[in-house]
Amino acid sequence: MSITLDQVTKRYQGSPVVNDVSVDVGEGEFFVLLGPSGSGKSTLLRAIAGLTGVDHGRIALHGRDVTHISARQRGVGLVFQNYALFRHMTVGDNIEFALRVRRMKAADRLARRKELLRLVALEGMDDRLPTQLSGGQQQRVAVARALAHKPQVLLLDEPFGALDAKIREELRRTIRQVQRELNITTVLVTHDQEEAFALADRIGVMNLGRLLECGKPDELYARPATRFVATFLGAANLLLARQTAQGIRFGATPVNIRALEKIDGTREHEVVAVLRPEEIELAPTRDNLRVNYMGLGVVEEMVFTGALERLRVRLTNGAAEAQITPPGDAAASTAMLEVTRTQHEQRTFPVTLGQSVALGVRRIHVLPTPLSSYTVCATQKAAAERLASHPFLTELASRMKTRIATRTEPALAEGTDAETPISGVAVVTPGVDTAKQIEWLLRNGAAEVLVLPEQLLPPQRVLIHWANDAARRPTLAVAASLLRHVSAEAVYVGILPEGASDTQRPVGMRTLLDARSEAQAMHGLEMRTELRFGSAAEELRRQLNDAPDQMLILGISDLADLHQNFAALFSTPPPFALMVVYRPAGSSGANER
Amino acid sequence: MSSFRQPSILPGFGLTLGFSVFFLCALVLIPLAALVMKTATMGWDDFLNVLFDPRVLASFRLSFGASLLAATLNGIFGFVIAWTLVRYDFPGRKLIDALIDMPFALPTAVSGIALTAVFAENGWIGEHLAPFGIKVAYTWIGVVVALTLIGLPFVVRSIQPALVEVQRDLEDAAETLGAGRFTIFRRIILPTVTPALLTGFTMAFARGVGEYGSVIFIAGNLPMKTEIAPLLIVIKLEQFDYVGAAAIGFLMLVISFVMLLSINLLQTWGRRRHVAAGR
Amino acid sequence: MNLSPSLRTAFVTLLSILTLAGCGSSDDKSVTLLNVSYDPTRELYRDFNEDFARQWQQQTGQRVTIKQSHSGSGSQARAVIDGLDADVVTLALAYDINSIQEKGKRLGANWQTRFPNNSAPYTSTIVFLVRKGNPKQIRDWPDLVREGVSVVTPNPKTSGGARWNYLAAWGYELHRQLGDWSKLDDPANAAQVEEAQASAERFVGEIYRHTPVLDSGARGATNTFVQREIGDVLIAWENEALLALKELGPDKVEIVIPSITILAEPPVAVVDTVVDRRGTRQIAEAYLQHLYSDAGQELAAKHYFRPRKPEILAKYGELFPTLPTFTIDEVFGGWSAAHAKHFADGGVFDRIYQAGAQ
Amino acid sequence: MAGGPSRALLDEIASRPGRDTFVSSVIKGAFITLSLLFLAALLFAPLITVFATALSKGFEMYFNSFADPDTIAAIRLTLITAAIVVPTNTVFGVAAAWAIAKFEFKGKSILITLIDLPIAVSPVISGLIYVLLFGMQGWFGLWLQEHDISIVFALPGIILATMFVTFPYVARELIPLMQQMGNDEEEAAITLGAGGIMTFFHVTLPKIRWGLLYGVILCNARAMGEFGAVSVVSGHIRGLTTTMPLHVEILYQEYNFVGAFAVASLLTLLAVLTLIIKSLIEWRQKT
Repeated sequence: MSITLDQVTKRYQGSPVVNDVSVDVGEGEFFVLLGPSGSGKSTLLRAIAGLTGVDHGRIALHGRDVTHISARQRGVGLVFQNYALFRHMTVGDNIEFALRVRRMKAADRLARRKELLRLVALEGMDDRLPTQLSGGQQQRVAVARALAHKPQVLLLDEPFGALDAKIREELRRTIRQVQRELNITTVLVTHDQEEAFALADRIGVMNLGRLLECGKPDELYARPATRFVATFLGAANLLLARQTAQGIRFGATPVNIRALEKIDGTREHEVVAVLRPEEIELAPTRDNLRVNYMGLGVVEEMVFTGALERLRVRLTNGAAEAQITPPGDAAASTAMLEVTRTQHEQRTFPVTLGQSVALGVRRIHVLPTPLSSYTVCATQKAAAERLASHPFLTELASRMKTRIATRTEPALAEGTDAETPISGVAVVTPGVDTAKQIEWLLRNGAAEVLVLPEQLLPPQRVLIHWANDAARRPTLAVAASLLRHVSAEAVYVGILPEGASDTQRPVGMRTLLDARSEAQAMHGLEMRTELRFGSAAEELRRQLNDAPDQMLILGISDLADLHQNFAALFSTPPPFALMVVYRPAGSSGANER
Repeated sequence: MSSFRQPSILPGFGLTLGFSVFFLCALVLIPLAALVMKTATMGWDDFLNVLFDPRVLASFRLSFGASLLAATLNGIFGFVIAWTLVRYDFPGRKLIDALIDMPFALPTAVSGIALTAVFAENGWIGEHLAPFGIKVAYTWIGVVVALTLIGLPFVVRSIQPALVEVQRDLEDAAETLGAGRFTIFRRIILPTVTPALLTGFTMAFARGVGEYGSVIFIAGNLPMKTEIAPLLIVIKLEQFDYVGAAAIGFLMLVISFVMLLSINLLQTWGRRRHVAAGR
Repeated sequence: MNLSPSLRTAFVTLLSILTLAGCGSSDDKSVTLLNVSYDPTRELYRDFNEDFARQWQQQTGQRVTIKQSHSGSGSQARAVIDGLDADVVTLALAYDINSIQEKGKRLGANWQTRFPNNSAPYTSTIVFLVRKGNPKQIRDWPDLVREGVSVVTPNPKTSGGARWNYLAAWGYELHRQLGDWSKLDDPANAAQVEEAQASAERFVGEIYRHTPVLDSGARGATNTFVQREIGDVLIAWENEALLALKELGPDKVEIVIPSITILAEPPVAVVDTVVDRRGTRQIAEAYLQHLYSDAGQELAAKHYFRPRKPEILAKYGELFPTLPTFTIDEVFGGWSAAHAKHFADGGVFDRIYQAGAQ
Repeated sequence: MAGGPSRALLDEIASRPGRDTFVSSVIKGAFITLSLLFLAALLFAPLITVFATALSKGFEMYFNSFADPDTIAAIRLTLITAAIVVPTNTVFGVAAAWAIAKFEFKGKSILITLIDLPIAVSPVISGLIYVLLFGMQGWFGLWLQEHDISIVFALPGIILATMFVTFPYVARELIPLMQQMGNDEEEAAITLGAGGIMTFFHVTLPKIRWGLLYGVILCNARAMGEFGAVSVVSGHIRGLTTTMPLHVEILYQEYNFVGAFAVASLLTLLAVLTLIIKSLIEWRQKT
């Protein structure tokens, strides 16, 4: 491997800007770090270059651990966003700088300089001053300079940011060409997904300091695992859907299409569906659709963009209630779908503004991650609304780009079943009989229950525990999904009964290690592990009482567990946040990842 | 007009330029012209006699020499101070940063008296230097000290923005290219700061040459030894020798003007390069 | 730019202070005089002006305000030449008033004869100020050029007082060589006089070689000597020395009177063009005349100037011991001659330093 | 003025791998020590001297110094001078900066140099030139006397000399600032139909106001503190044409050290006040 990053973490004033990033970049690979500004990608690049140190983790270049080696000795080439050319030196002197520092002979320097200038197509520009060059030319000089000392890796920090579109494209080609010719391992940082697609062998998408997903451009586009990647890589319509054994259903409308991914599990549950605009088809009526019907709509907006036509269609029937409303945006609550059509499609069925159309969908991708949406449940409306504006909850929902629904559910206290099933994560405040409430919610369709005390600061530490092996995978998936949006330390607490026999102990240990490696391998979740002895509920309660600002994620596969094994947790209303994950035994619950 | 200035849609060129030039003429140029005219009343021979008078030469040597030395000291220490203020954070940094402007605001006579009190042989600092045989007050060293104080803000204030601006990326670039601390300083930082340093240096120098108030208290004023050129102007005036005073003043003015013009040309040139880079 | 309310308040307060302070009354009956003088007479004229104003009001019923201006004698003369509207000038040297007459044409050539005693209502002499206990045993002029003695005196080019110092030293050496002033005027002794003049130049040059600092003014030199503790002896006017003794502490310094010294005659004059234009001749002349009155002479003595009136001088005999003196006119043939020979550009003083530098 | 380093930047530099923290801290220590020593000897010691002497006979004597009518007159004169000089030079500075920063024309360098010139002219000469013009021996001397107008050795002379000395400060502060800011916003305002005056007050002034204020403050400090030039044209008439710095010298000459340094300390306090205002400006600029 050319570049190996192993759990790299970098904090500024306590908060992580690069959070536990591990990735391998292969020999000669062109790797693009993509993310919005402030996502930590530039910091990560500077860490690879040695311009900033890391607080945790390891960086290796070509197998050599360089974590503690200075930038001068790393032998990387770095191209800066604003070129950072030495303005008092000529182009030639700029390029030769690294060679001069290494005391290379003048003749060799000259030869190398000529070679590099040819490579970036700037022959004969040796004696110009950088100020006499155009922006694009300056950037070429910067690339040539970074390559002069034959670095092991080439790092580019938003190299095209200051250039106009045409030069940008030309320069992209040059860089791709140079990279192929030299077969040099390259990492490029950008916030422009188009650029990433154009250049990358592989893309790593970063947000909030975390490397969310890595993959080939087409795979990432077609099958993103997270909401963030789905929306960041091109336009995407996100809809809440219900996953049933028959297929996907938006609200009352069943779409006779199976998600491409094989989704196992027997229990119907809520999922997030990704519909790319180009996968949606329009027709005058339902019968004219050549693909699966998903609803009716009205064309609200049309923009012609050359090859494509971009439409916004308001759903009037069908999947309307499934639309994920951006949190806090009440005005946008009417469901809008973004649709793009090719010229061929336009000719087949021309539309005008205000026209009613039938919508069909060719392909639906279901995000494998759990935690689709939040539904606040309370017996009274006021209480529900108060809980819905809980700072931690709203913060979480906005980071996850999902919605918070409220539901007044008098039945919650009485114990009779709900009229319609509850979707996604149910949220309640702790009460006298929290265990009973949780059980009721889980029985009525909720996949997870979040118990949220009114006074709560964002947790600093998240404890993870599951009742039995069956609950392990879903619990880990939920924990990983949640922790992507919360900057807190994760700890798995394994608990063996008091007086566990000597034969049990190694098993307990192994469970612990397995849990950790599974979290890391499948979810990229770094967690610590602790092994305790005693009653699980009491042990957890004691730890949670030890310090404030903690959260517990508890996985169960049997509702009876709540009253039998974990009753001690609910003996008084829990003062900490609690997420209960329930997947009945026999199903593996939500997808793995 | 079109060849005189490049077109712009902004209004007020004639008004503001006219007002500026008028005010400049009334307040600066006509009075200075009086000086030139006064000098012109003496013939070439007399003019040269004044200039080549050994005492005048000696005072010029001291004024220009001490200013040069003071500006050089300011160049070195001003750089160190600017660097410290821009690159390090330490308690009291803001206070010191604010105090740098003090010599601008302090009346020069007060600076002179206070410096003399401090550096005289019985002063706080002078008494510690005396055992080593170093005399500051009433020697040419005193002149240098006073001029250094006067020129300090010019140098520090010129360098500070230059150090803040572009340097960081350039230094990082040099570091990734394998340059060590010293190489970065010598090949990157110094060349980029040089224009600003030069500006500050020249301003400090020009101001030092003309400085009177603070210097006469600490200089000792011995003819041929510690007598500065502005004092000689005053001496000429005491003898009602206006023409002689004007002649010395005129010469100092010419030297100052040439120096200032050259930095401003240098800066305009530098800015043009800079602007070109931005396009 | 909007001023914040607090700034505005501050500004208004400032303005009101300005207006309050600016309420100087000026009724028609009152008259103002401007006395342009030199540095060491500040204290004298402060008291004298008060005295004169009181007396004038008693005599004539007219209120008079006398404004004072003090600086170096030479620069004051220049200011008057350049148009400073002085009714009277009271300077350190007759040379300076001569310059006003010659270059400014602002008063008559006969100014020095208009008031008694060469128009010098008070005199002073040149004495030495030494450190308490006189550690270097300085008794007379030759002690100043002893090895290891350093002398503080201002720059004769910029300070009128310093010229008196210079001429006093010159006169001493001349007198030592000749023994008798009469020889100066006797052509028969020309060779001897020339020899003596050369010796005097060497002696004075030697004194300046013992001088580490040339302050631009007399007060500056006193400060250098007393406050900065530079030098072993300060050559000073008697009145300056006595004032310094009083102001800066008798525990620090003491006065030494040399064997022979110069009689310093600071002259006064009415500036004709100004008083004629302003119509203040009468009061200006009365003002200067008042210096010769008993009250004026008393005040001069109080401020350490030697009064001209013998009875008042005798009254302050303890303060002003009698000692042999000589005058400028006797020894140097008047100020204009002395200035031309010694202090003009390329004169003896310049020679001393240029010789020293080579 | 330039601010200091940001916390984040310092953290990053300190964290760099391979950085020899010992050498770094030694260099840092040396730089700070050297700076402080240099400033202590040159700047702090004289400042402390001023205050130590002013207060050497206690606070009562210190405050009594300001009760003297001559001192009050000097303070008044200084304030009047500043009140006239500073606004005038401000108007000039803004006009000159507008012409120079907003337009390209021939001879710009020479114009800038001429504006800078007073900084390099010896203060003695700055005073002398007005004497040469308006003195009795000067060009307009006789005419002025005939019409009974006094310029030198009176308030107008002091104002002129002060104006000359402080001439460049506002313009010097504004020119680079306005050059750096460019013309875009002004051009936008003009195309939107605003007139020149309106553009200046609504677009330009808000952008440059802190720089302008800094220039004004420096100009003011220098106007109040000028000694050499004013000394030549003042006439030294007690209570009438002595400014604060001249009064400091007079008191000093009278062996009234407490009084002299008390007035000096007032000027120093003024400078300190100036610098405090300046720091506040910078602080507000950042927020």
